[in-house]
Amino acid sequence: MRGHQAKLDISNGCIDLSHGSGGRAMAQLISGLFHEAFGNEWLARGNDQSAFDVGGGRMVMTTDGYVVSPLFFPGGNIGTLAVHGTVNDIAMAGARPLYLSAGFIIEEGFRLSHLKMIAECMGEAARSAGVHIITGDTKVVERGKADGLFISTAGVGVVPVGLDLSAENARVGDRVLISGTLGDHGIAIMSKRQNLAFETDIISDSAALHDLVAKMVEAGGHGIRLMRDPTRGGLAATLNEIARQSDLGFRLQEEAIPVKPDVAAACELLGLDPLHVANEGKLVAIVSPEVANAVLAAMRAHPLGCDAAEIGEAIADDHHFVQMATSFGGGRIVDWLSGEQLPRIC
Amino acid sequence: MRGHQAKLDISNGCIDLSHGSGGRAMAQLISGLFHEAFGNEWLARGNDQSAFDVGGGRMVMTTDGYVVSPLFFPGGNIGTLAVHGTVNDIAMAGARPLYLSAGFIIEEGFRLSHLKMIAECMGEAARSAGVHIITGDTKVVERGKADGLFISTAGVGVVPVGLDLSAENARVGDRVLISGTLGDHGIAIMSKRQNLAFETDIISDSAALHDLVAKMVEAGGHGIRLMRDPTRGGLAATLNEIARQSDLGFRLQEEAIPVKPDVAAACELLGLDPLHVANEGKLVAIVSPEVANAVLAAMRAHPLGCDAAEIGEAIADDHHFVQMATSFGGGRIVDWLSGEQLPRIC
Amino acid sequence: MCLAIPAAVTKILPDEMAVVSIDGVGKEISVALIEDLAVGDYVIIHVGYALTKIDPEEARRTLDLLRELSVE
Amino acid sequence: MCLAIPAAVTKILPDEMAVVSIDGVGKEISVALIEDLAVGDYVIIHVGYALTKIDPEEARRTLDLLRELSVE
Amino acid sequence: MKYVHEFRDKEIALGVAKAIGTEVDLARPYRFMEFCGGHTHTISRYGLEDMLPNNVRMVHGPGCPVCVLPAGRIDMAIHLAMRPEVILCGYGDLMRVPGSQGASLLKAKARGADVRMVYSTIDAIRIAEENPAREVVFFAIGFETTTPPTAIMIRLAEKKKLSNFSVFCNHVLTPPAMQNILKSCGIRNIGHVEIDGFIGPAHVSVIIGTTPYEFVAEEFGKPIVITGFEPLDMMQAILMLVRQVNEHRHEVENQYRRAVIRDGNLRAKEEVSNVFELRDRFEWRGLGPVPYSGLRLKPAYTKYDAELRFDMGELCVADNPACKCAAILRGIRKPVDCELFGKICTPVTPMGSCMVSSEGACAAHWTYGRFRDHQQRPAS
Amino acid sequence: MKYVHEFRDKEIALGVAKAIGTEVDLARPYRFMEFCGGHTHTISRYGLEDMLPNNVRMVHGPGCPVCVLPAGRIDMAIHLAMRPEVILCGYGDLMRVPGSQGASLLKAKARGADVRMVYSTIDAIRIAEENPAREVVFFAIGFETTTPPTAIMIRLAEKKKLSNFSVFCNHVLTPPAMQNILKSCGIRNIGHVEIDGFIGPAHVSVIIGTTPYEFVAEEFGKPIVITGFEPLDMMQAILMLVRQVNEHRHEVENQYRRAVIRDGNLRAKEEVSNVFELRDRFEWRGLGPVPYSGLRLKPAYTKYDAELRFDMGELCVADNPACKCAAILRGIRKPVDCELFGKICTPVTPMGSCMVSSEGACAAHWTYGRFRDHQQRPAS
Ligand code: SF4
Ligand code: SF4
Ligand SMILES: [Mg+2]
Ligand SMILES: [Mg+2]
Ligand SMILES: [Mg+2]
Ligand SMILES: [Mg+2]
Ligand SMILES: [Mg+2]
Ligand SMILES: [Mg+2]
Ligand SMILES: [Mg+2]
Ligand SMILES: [Mg+2]
Ligand SMILES: [Mg+2]
Ligand SMILES: [Mg+2]
Repeated sequence: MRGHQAKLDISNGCIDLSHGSGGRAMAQLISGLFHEAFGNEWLARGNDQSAFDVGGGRMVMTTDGYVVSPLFFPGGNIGTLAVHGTVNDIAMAGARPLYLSAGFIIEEGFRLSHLKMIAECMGEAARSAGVHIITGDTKVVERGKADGLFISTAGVGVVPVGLDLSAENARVGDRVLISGTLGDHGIAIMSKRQNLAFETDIISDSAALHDLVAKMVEAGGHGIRLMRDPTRGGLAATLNEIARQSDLGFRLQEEAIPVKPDVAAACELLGLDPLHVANEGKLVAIVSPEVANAVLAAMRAHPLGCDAAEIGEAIADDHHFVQMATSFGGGRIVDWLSGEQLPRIC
Repeated sequence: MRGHQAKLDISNGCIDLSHGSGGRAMAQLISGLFHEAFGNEWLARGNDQSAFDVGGGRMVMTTDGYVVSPLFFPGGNIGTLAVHGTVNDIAMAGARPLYLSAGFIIEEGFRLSHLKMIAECMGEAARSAGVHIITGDTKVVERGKADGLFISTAGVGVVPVGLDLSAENARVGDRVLISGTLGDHGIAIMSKRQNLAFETDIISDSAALHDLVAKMVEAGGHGIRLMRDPTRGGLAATLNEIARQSDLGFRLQEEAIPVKPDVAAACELLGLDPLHVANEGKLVAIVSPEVANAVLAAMRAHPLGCDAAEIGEAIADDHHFVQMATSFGGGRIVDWLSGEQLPRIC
Repeated sequence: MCLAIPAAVTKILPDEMAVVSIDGVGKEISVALIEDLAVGDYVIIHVGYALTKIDPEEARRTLDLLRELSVE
Repeated sequence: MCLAIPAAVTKILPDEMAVVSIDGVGKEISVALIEDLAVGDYVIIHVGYALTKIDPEEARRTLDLLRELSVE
Repeated sequence: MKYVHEFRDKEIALGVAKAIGTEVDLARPYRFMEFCGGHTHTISRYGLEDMLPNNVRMVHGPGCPVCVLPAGRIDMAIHLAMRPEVILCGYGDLMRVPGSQGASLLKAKARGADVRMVYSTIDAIRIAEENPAREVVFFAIGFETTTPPTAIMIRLAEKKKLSNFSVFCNHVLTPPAMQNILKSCGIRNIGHVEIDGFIGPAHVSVIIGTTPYEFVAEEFGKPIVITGFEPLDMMQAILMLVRQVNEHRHEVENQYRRAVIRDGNLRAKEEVSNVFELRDRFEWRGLGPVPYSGLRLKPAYTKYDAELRFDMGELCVADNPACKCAAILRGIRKPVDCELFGKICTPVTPMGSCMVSSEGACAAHWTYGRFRDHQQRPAS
Repeated sequence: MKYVHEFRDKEIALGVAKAIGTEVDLARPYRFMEFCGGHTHTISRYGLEDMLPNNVRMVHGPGCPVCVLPAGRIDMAIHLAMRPEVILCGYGDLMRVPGSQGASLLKAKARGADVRMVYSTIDAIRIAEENPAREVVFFAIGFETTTPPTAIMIRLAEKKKLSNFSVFCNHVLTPPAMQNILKSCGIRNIGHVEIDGFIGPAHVSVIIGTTPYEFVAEEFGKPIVITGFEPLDMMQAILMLVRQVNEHRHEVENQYRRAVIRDGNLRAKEEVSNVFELRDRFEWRGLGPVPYSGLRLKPAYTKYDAELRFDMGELCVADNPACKCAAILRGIRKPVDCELFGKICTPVTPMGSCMVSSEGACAAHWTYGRFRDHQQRPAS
């Protein structure tokens, strides 16, 4: 802004309404904070959109809003989550993530130092995932009309030729693979909520899964029917959705489902089922029985899949139930979460 | 959801936290309200992302967050705005908009009937703009942590071969064209704010400009240097940005700038400058002098450009000033809005 | 100082209020500071209050004078 | 009813509070309902309160009995 | 988790299941009611039904403090929470419990009521301290297990001289409800279903001990085994009940010896009796009014009684007439016998008490067990 | 817009400009101070400087009620707004006025203060009615034009028996400030700049009439023309001043006859005198303390006086020593003479009073006129 503006006071400054009003303060915030954090040739051109070349073929697009509270949590923050989550939704199509957009809705009073930290983490997460944040938007709302910061990211990626992963593709007999332990993210978040606060070393599993996916596609090819990241609603919601969309059921083996002991303990404490708790760096893959072992081996060879496991299979079921043989020896179903996830007394 | 769930009570129901928890209530909201409103083959597949085929070449991506208050205003609502705004940011690259994503951040207590109305308007706006909302996201936050509803849309489009519109492309001598009257959107919004409330027939100009843009590109080809929609911060912000990015200045003729009499009157009442007020269905084009008349004629032949005007030209200016010859006979500059746009007493 | 603009009175309301119009933009204002107001009068409004009525005769005279000055 | 789980006492705090551990998950609870508590004791916790100490001897006996029943 | 995982051991479980299978008399039915929702939950969560002989049938009792809260009390809480000065604090379980006409605290919150979920009564005290200009009310629910923490909280509020704090008391007692079920259905016959024995409460008994159940054995001639909540506890208890039935005994036995002693927790009982006294009657969802089954604050503590402080009155709302809860929690009907089950009544939109908490008979069957209803039918 | 567009006519303007050009004596300078920020704004907004002969120079006076509010009063308002029970209402202009150390109401709002922008005093009354549990304070600023609406508001508050409403009064008077400027700089000489005549206030004069300015003509021997805010009004007034100077007259003339009469608005003056009384002195940003230049509530209305009600005390903050405002608004310096201008002092981050509102001399030059500073230099 060519010196016609006091510098952003990152250490003590706060967002106020002028940072969202289309004036000089907003331009300064965007160029002085976001462009610096995300720095790339597309943003530098300063257009309301960014252009890129594509080779043709099949692309995917996705979006997610991030409203996590607290904004900073063990293992990440809203910014890393906003990159990983959207990269993962692209990767779940077997696609290579290319470009992200990022929209910020900021409550007035938000500390610039926090915003900078979050933006820098996003930039770093994007760089390590090999994606570029090429376009964005900033809105500021009055105090009491947001919760500090919301981020929306959208992303596009390119699908390898011939691959078509989709929720209706599961077939009876397919195997259910999970890339690692369940519930780490949700429990890490809950441990920092004031009304629940408990002490734990659990950290969020937030991670970009595109490289793991690439290795799985390499190993399993067309034997991979679909992949999905079990985020909100956990594994239970993901499998119930797929069951409905593919018109079948699942039978899981509880013993095979990896859950860290401290996550299990925190779930007991709060009366929650780890199958309902959110993950941000895990995927479920439904694969044909023929490639199950090869895909599982590829997963276990990857740092983000070392705890991968085969946990069940698709069965014919007109009612789309996700059944589970309990580790105790009985049977049950794994249902959707009913309503919100609330700690229970009974 | 196969009858295992009470129907959404659209007329009396409210969003509560369970609608955002990844459980059955959320799935029902998405399939029963959003898919219905946006209805297309991509959403119907129910994946976390959507795939589409592209022919290769140059694409653009953009995003915007919509936090408008009030949510319903004369001439539109937050939903139509979220489609038009993002379509326009794509169109400003000269691109044909193809696909949108839509993310909703909803405050608990939001009326389902309002959500449905907004979603239906979005679907309708998308259909008339020839774009598809192919992927989305829904988050619900606690009361007091949002302002009813925020929408984020992202979009992708494809750029005609050889076209490269960008903010640094303006050259000295280029003409400044505006597609119509200024300030309609911002004044329509302000007229409905409780603390300002005034009576007026002014309606928002919210509209999708991609077709107008296509006609302009047809008429002006490579003579079109760049286009931009003067939204937040108005024409003043847009031209100041372009001046900085293209390293030149502008000289405008106040008399040539179209402003509706009632918009001008409302601006006088509130102590605002129409050049700072937001538009949602207007564009500024910087074009070479050779094509200016042809492009202007193409604009005027289009329903969304009937009030189009040439309002000035790019001049050499190391200070990047946007100067204006006032209709009174003097000269002034047109500066960025300083801080937020507030009605003044003096 | 003191941003104020002329507006035409379109309706007299109870409680010393009135509706004015500025080129079709309607606004409810207080007329507590004005006496003998009638629909059709022009007033100068400031922060939602009418400060005075505009004297149309004087306005015409000023304009006439301006035109005179300008052709001199 | 009454979700409650066993936890090991790791620290006694003032004001009838204590820290317990459940497989490494630490939680501050009230021990206002318990007498003679020592670090290392297991308690049953419910809504942030210890309800009772677990008798390790009885627990062992129950398990022994279960194993016995199961091999019969 | 010590004292947890040992009691979930599959090998031992299969062994005990085998023992039960060996010892049951195939010529007769064994119908055991677990009073506690915690036991209902364990049965469903671990799939115990799959491990029991066909002639051993578990009947789910009314033992969930959330489920038995009548709609009128929820309505009262919602009215209270809607007052602008009130912050209503309560356990997460309460959020979705239905009042009349589909109302719930979750929906009231969405419509503007300041409702806060707390994990512990200590959090409610903190909220009162942090909001001196507001009225903080704790929505107290629960059986004997959950009452002592409320008593401690009131003692704390007094110590801290909180003047903006009160309690909407809905604590209820287990033995009167058991007695009501047994009495209302004749001595040896509950409607059409005969109950052959009871699985007695686990954590309630931690507080009150085993003596309060002696009337079941003595007056009603039923065997009762106080039982822990882990699945092996239940398997063992079922075997113990099978043996009592086979041997024509009707005693109070204690399977949960690691946590329950005959007299319970004397200190907890004292804390409770210092603060609370019996109500003449209290309404239970599904059971109707049960004499001497609820608690209220003693006269010395009436300043903390939200019902008096806010002149809340009493709201009575009839249960949904189509709901079969009353029969289900007496063991006369099963969830699938209710025509609302799974159609308009699910855990998201519960119509009756049995669907309210995950411990209710209908909710447990819906959430964990309903696949069994379809196991006979072929997939289409 | 009737009474607006006619007074913005370019053709007439060019004619009047020509007349001024014809009538000025090229051998002497004409230095006219417009006291009012409204006039400063008109000059900049319409580019009048481009239309005047080079020897006619407009000197911008202190006449912006927002600009002259000292930093200490803003700090007082911020402290008040930070009290949790207070809702501070004020005109939008106030939001960015700097207190000490870069503080402003906009930033206080961002940090949690409940600050509401209102368009009219009537909105403040509404907010007080809607928030009976809060303390609503109206941050009153303005010259004689803006004071009557505050007086009416207080009358209304009394009528409505509002007990949660008060006013932080910062109303100031125009004539004492003009007198202060003239006196502090000697009779015919303000610092190094001689002022040859005054453009008198438009809307202030609507209320107070023309008589209060007679001292300028009489005591100080200066011509003064009461002038409307439209650009043609100003062109005409400048011509009238040129003529007075040429004819060695020093009279109070009234160009703005369509709205200003000799005695002003009697009713408005009565409303004001019913409610307000003079302060002994009041501090002006840029001018320092000016005797009898501010208003406070009369004893009968002290219950509405926020300064007493909240025991606000008095905060005094020194102006930025590098700021040249004091000299600028006496006409001694121009904005570009200040080394902070456009570097660290801009309308977004104003350092001194002249940059605060768009009517301040520095702000007007920054916002509308600064391109002229570079017109000589070639573009690089
Ligand atoms: S399914 Fe619902 S309505 Fe039917 S008995 Fe159970 S709780 Fe009552
Ligand atoms: S530029 Fe700023 S600091 Fe300098 S005189 Fe003007 S207001 Fe004061
Ligand atoms: Mg997504
Ligand atoms: Mg996602
Ligand atoms: Mg944008
Ligand atoms: Mg996903
Ligand atoms: Mg089928
Ligand atoms: Mg955009
Ligand atoms: Mg946009
Ligand atoms: Mg999503
Ligand atoms: Mg744009
Ligand atoms: Mg240059």
